[in-house]
Amino acid sequence: MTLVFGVFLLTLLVIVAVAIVRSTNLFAAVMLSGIFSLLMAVNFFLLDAADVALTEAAVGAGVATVLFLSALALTAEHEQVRPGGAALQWLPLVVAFATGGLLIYATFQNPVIGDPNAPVHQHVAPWYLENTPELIDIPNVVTAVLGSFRGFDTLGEVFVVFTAGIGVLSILGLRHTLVEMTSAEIDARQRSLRHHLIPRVVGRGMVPFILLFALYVQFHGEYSPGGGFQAGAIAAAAIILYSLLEGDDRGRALVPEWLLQIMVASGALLFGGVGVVCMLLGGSFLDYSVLAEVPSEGQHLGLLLIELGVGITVSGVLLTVFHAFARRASR
Amino acid sequence: MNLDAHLPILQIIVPLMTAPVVSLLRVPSLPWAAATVTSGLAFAVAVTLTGQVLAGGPMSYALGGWVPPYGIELYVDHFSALLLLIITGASTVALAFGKASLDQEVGHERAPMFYAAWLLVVAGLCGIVATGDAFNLFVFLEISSLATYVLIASAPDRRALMATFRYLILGTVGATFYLIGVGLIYMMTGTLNLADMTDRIAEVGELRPVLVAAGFITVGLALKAAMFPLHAWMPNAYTFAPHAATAFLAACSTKAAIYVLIRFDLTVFLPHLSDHAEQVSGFFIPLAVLAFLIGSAVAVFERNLKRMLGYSSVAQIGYILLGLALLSPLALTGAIVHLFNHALMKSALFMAVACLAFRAGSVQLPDLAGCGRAMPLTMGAFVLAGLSMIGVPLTAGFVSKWYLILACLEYGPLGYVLAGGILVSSLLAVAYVWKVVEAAYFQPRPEGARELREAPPAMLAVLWLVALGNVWFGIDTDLTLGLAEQAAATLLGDGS
Amino acid sequence: MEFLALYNYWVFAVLLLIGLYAVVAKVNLVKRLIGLSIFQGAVFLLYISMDKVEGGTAPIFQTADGAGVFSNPLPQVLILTAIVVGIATTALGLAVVVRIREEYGTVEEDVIEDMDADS
Amino acid sequence: MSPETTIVAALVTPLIGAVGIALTGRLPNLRESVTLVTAGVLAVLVWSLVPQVMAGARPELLVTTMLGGLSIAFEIEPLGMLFGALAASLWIVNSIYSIGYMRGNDEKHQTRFYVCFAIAIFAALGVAFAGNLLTLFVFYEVLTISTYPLVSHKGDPATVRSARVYLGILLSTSIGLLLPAMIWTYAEAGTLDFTAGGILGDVAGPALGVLLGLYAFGIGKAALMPVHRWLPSAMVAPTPVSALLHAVAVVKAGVFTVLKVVVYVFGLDTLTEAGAQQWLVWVSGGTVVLASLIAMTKDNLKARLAYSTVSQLSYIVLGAALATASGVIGAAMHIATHAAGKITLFFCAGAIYTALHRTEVSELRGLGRTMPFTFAAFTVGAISIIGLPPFGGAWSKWFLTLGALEAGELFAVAVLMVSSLLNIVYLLQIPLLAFFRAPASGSVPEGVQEAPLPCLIAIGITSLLCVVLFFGADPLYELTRLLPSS
Repeated sequence: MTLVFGVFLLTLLVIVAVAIVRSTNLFAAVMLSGIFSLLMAVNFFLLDAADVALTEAAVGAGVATVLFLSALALTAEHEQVRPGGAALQWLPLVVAFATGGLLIYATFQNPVIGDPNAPVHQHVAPWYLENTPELIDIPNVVTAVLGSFRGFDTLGEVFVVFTAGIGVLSILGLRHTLVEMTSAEIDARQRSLRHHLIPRVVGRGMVPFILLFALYVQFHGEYSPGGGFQAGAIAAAAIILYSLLEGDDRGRALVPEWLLQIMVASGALLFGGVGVVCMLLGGSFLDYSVLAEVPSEGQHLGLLLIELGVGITVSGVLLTVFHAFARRASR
Repeated sequence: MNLDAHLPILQIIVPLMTAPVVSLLRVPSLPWAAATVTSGLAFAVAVTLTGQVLAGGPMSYALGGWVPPYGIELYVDHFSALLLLIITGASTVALAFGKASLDQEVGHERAPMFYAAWLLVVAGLCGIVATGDAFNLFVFLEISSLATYVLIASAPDRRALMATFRYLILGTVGATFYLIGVGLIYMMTGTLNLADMTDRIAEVGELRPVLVAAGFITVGLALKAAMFPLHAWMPNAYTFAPHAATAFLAACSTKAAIYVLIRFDLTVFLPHLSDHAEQVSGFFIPLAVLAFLIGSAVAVFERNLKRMLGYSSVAQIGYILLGLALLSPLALTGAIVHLFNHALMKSALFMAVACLAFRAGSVQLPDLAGCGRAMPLTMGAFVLAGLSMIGVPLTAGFVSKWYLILACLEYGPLGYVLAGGILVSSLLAVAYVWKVVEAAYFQPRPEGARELREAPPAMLAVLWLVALGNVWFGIDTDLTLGLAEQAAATLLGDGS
Repeated sequence: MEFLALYNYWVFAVLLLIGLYAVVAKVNLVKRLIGLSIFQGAVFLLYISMDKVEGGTAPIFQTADGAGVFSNPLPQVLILTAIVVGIATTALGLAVVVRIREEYGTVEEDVIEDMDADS
Repeated sequence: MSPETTIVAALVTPLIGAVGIALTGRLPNLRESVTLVTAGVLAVLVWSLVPQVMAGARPELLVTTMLGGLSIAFEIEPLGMLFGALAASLWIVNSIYSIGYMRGNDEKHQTRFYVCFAIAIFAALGVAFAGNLLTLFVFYEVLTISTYPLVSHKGDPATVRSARVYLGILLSTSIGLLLPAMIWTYAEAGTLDFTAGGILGDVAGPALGVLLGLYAFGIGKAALMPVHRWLPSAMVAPTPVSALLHAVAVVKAGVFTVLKVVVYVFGLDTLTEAGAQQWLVWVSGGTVVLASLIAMTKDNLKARLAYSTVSQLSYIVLGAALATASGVIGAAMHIATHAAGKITLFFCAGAIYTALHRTEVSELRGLGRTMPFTFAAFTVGAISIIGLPPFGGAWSKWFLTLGALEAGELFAVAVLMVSSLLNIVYLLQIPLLAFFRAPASGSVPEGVQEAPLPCLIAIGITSLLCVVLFFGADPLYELTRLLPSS
């Protein structure tokens, strides 16, 4: 039954992807790609990857859609249609088919999906499953691998996010608007939602709960799907919602920009700092075991701190990026 | 805490963790100063690390205290040490050189972000080179790429934006191809550690996915390395980036990708895939030859100085790939030493161009006519580095070409043709360097052109340091050749 | 059933193909970025398809001793990172596109090329 | 001073001179003094080495060792001593002449001219003293590049075009042929040091022939046909530069390198045993005759002299290709004797241009009375080049012919004879026209009108040299005699 459902979902994915490429309405394409991400997330869930499913839903369907929509508001909602422009282009098609064909050629010797004897299930991964209870002592093996066994990857990931944050700030942060708008106009534009009573009341009521949920995801990542990244995204979503309802200026008043910039930097520094402290205490970089008397407690402490660092940087960057887009007036 | 044992990780985290701090500095010039000092510190780490590797052999570092392949491993041997020297060295000189030029182009408001991104590029490239884990490599590849996009987009010219976008698209496609390749190998071996991968590929029965993985990794990295014919993003990216950033990026950003390419092909695939040697040679030799012939030929007709040097880089990458493709110790030594020497000559050339642009406000050759008289020191350094690029004896460029040509002659009848190709390409290099020399020295300043004077002393000092480095490493080859020979021997150790 | 056991990988290849086509062939810069995210999404599918073990569950222990059959946690960790990298790239790309639109007044690549050729 | 110090001093002197000239550019008199003083010091330094070398010493200087046993090193052997002494001495004469010529013609960029000239002399000395092929190659290229500004001195488009031909041919032959030849040599022999008896003993005959070809055509400065095109192109240069190119440094560096390679890289015995040099005898012989024939058709005086040089250079290559003792001696002597003769001829051509602004042979009719001294000197130079006593050229032709007979190359003997006859026709024709033909009506100025004094002094010295080289040829012979036996 799951198999049939999986096949159905996957087929749907392909159909949606084709629709995205064919659509000339960019607004529709962005919406479809949100659906694409949601379908993808369901697929991941079926494949027993709960953490990934949660992240894909939050990032692909949530953050990415918001970003694309903000960008569309500043650019154009339609692809320019050229005479005969709908025709397929042959060279890219050949390249794409060659690539896809090569991969399909390879698949015939791939291990069958779900086969417990596949090499990936024989080497390295079983070690994680066997040793996590003893070495890290938390139920969520994904978090254990993410935070500790491959903590360095996650440090890198945080810095990727950090780079994107300062990058967007550097690219968009400088000249605020090309078209001068009066403060009244800006005010009007930004407070458009403020006069719609129902969304406002409902939305305002939701913001604290979303933040609470973010905290739960943040600190419960060791036991269930979730962690710093997802929590950061959710917390940012709460503030973004608040900004949309109350106006960007009030959003910025709630979390001022200087604070955002410090958050962006300090989260990454916190993560790295934990690693350096481990070094100072005589371990390797990111060897949390030395942080406490009992190694596994050290691991707990380390994971807690680095997840916090991830959460701070991620929410900081997402808000920075959102503000950077929102501040620019469309022409 | 025994600092020596931690050197591999310090190499990465020194620039990496300074970046957030730099992004918060709001005092003018302070971000620059902090970045320069940090970069210098990273260079010092690289030098110490190289000393240790030379004395005690390769170093391994288990992150988090988890033994590989379960944890991520850093692995620094002679080859990576050489690359670390290139990356941190190029960054340090470009920063020390570029203060005035970058102030002019990037401005103070953007400076904290810009210099933070610069340090992230350094950290990312160092990470790529130092890590022993295939996926960790991807993460650092992305850090360095994203930060590079920020550097390029900081230039004032609007065409920089389009160049950034193209680079971003192609760079991401390249990195994703790499990721697909790594995924396929992981599927067949269950490991991500490069050394472990080498061992376990030997036991894999079904080779198709591994073969396809080799293809994807090669193409993906070739994109990142701007290998002909996948170089489309590179000349414009170099042309429109801030001048001092070009001097840094041209020296080392493609080098890291080539490093990974060599490492993967020679240590992971070559020992266990039958016919892989023939495939590598058959695939790379024609592309390498086309690269240096076409790259040099296009450079001859290019009037934008920076784009001309960009196409010359396409050609130089061709030489390096040829050294890889011949698969002999001599050729590989030539290729690896050329990684270093090319960094030397290109950073000197781009710095000289930055000086010219700083005063003349243009990098178009007609606008620079007659600049030799007003800026003799700048042009002198340009000529010196140009000679190195041509491969004149006593310069660094000669050393690598010498090795490559000897390797070609050793290769047999086809090798003679290849050697001929290298010489033709060198002649073309003479032509395009000469074009600049003639415009600078033997043509009058155009009517109404901007009055020129010599670049600021701080810029000239660093420029000449690197230009003279071209001579130094053309004569004293102990360090570069020593590392390269050792690296080549290790890479081919159980290969051929 | 043997036939469907590789279905995920085929969908991965087809999605990759579609994404790559959009990235290479489209001239609208926003559309190319959307294509890029499909392209990257396909790779996520490749990795996550490997992690499945027949009869297993997500790798979160329900009992203290950690008994049970679990899917492979490693590809999941890798893809968590890859998703983040993907969104970071998209954000940066969109920022560049917004600036391009401000400078050139369009986000169609061929129009921009014409404008650059003139200048 | 120890020999090492002398070598260093000799190499550094022209460079210091160049800097001095650049610094004193604003004060022409001081600048010219610097040139002359530097040239004088240099000549003293170089000549001080001659007795030691003739006594059998081989002063050496290792500057630095690079990869794989390659090094930058100097070693002075008889041939290099000869070329070095020649270049250093003629620089003085040429400088004196330049002062008259450049001022007489109000040339621009005079400082650049003298600076580049000094650098060219530095490069020529480097070539002369080089202890291995790599060192020689480096200085060979420096010579090429430092003479480019001299050739393109005038700076108008036509001149720049010709100068590009000059540069293009010299650089492309050296990088495209000479460099691969070097690398091949290194791959075979494992060294590039000049060694008595050669270093290529183990190479098979046909390969040796091909390698010799790479060298012979790769050394473009030797102007072997068909890579001689640069030499006529370079005629756009001011006359002192032509003198530099044809007599002092450039072409001499070329034939010097050919000789050096034949003697110290291939080894005479290796070559003759393999018979690999046979084809070179034919090519160089052909060049001798062909270039002479072309020279006859040229009306432009400098072009005629240029083709004469192409022809004379191939004498030297021919001597090397004979690979016999007398052949090599003759070739080495011809470097000196041809230099003396040809520099005289060019000085005369320049003097005629400076005084009367005439460039074509046909315009010289009846000018013997206007410029008697100049045309007398021209006769001396011409006869020396033809190879008749009592001038130096006689000796070198004598030994070349002897060498051809030793080798049993009747073709070579014939070439030498025919070429001498052709020389008479196209060189002696000029003074004959000047002295014995009636001038075209109204075209000759009244009275004597010679070039400026410095020019005349220089011409006098070089004509005298032609005579000295005949009567005092003994040291020259003693020096060159050391070559084949070494």
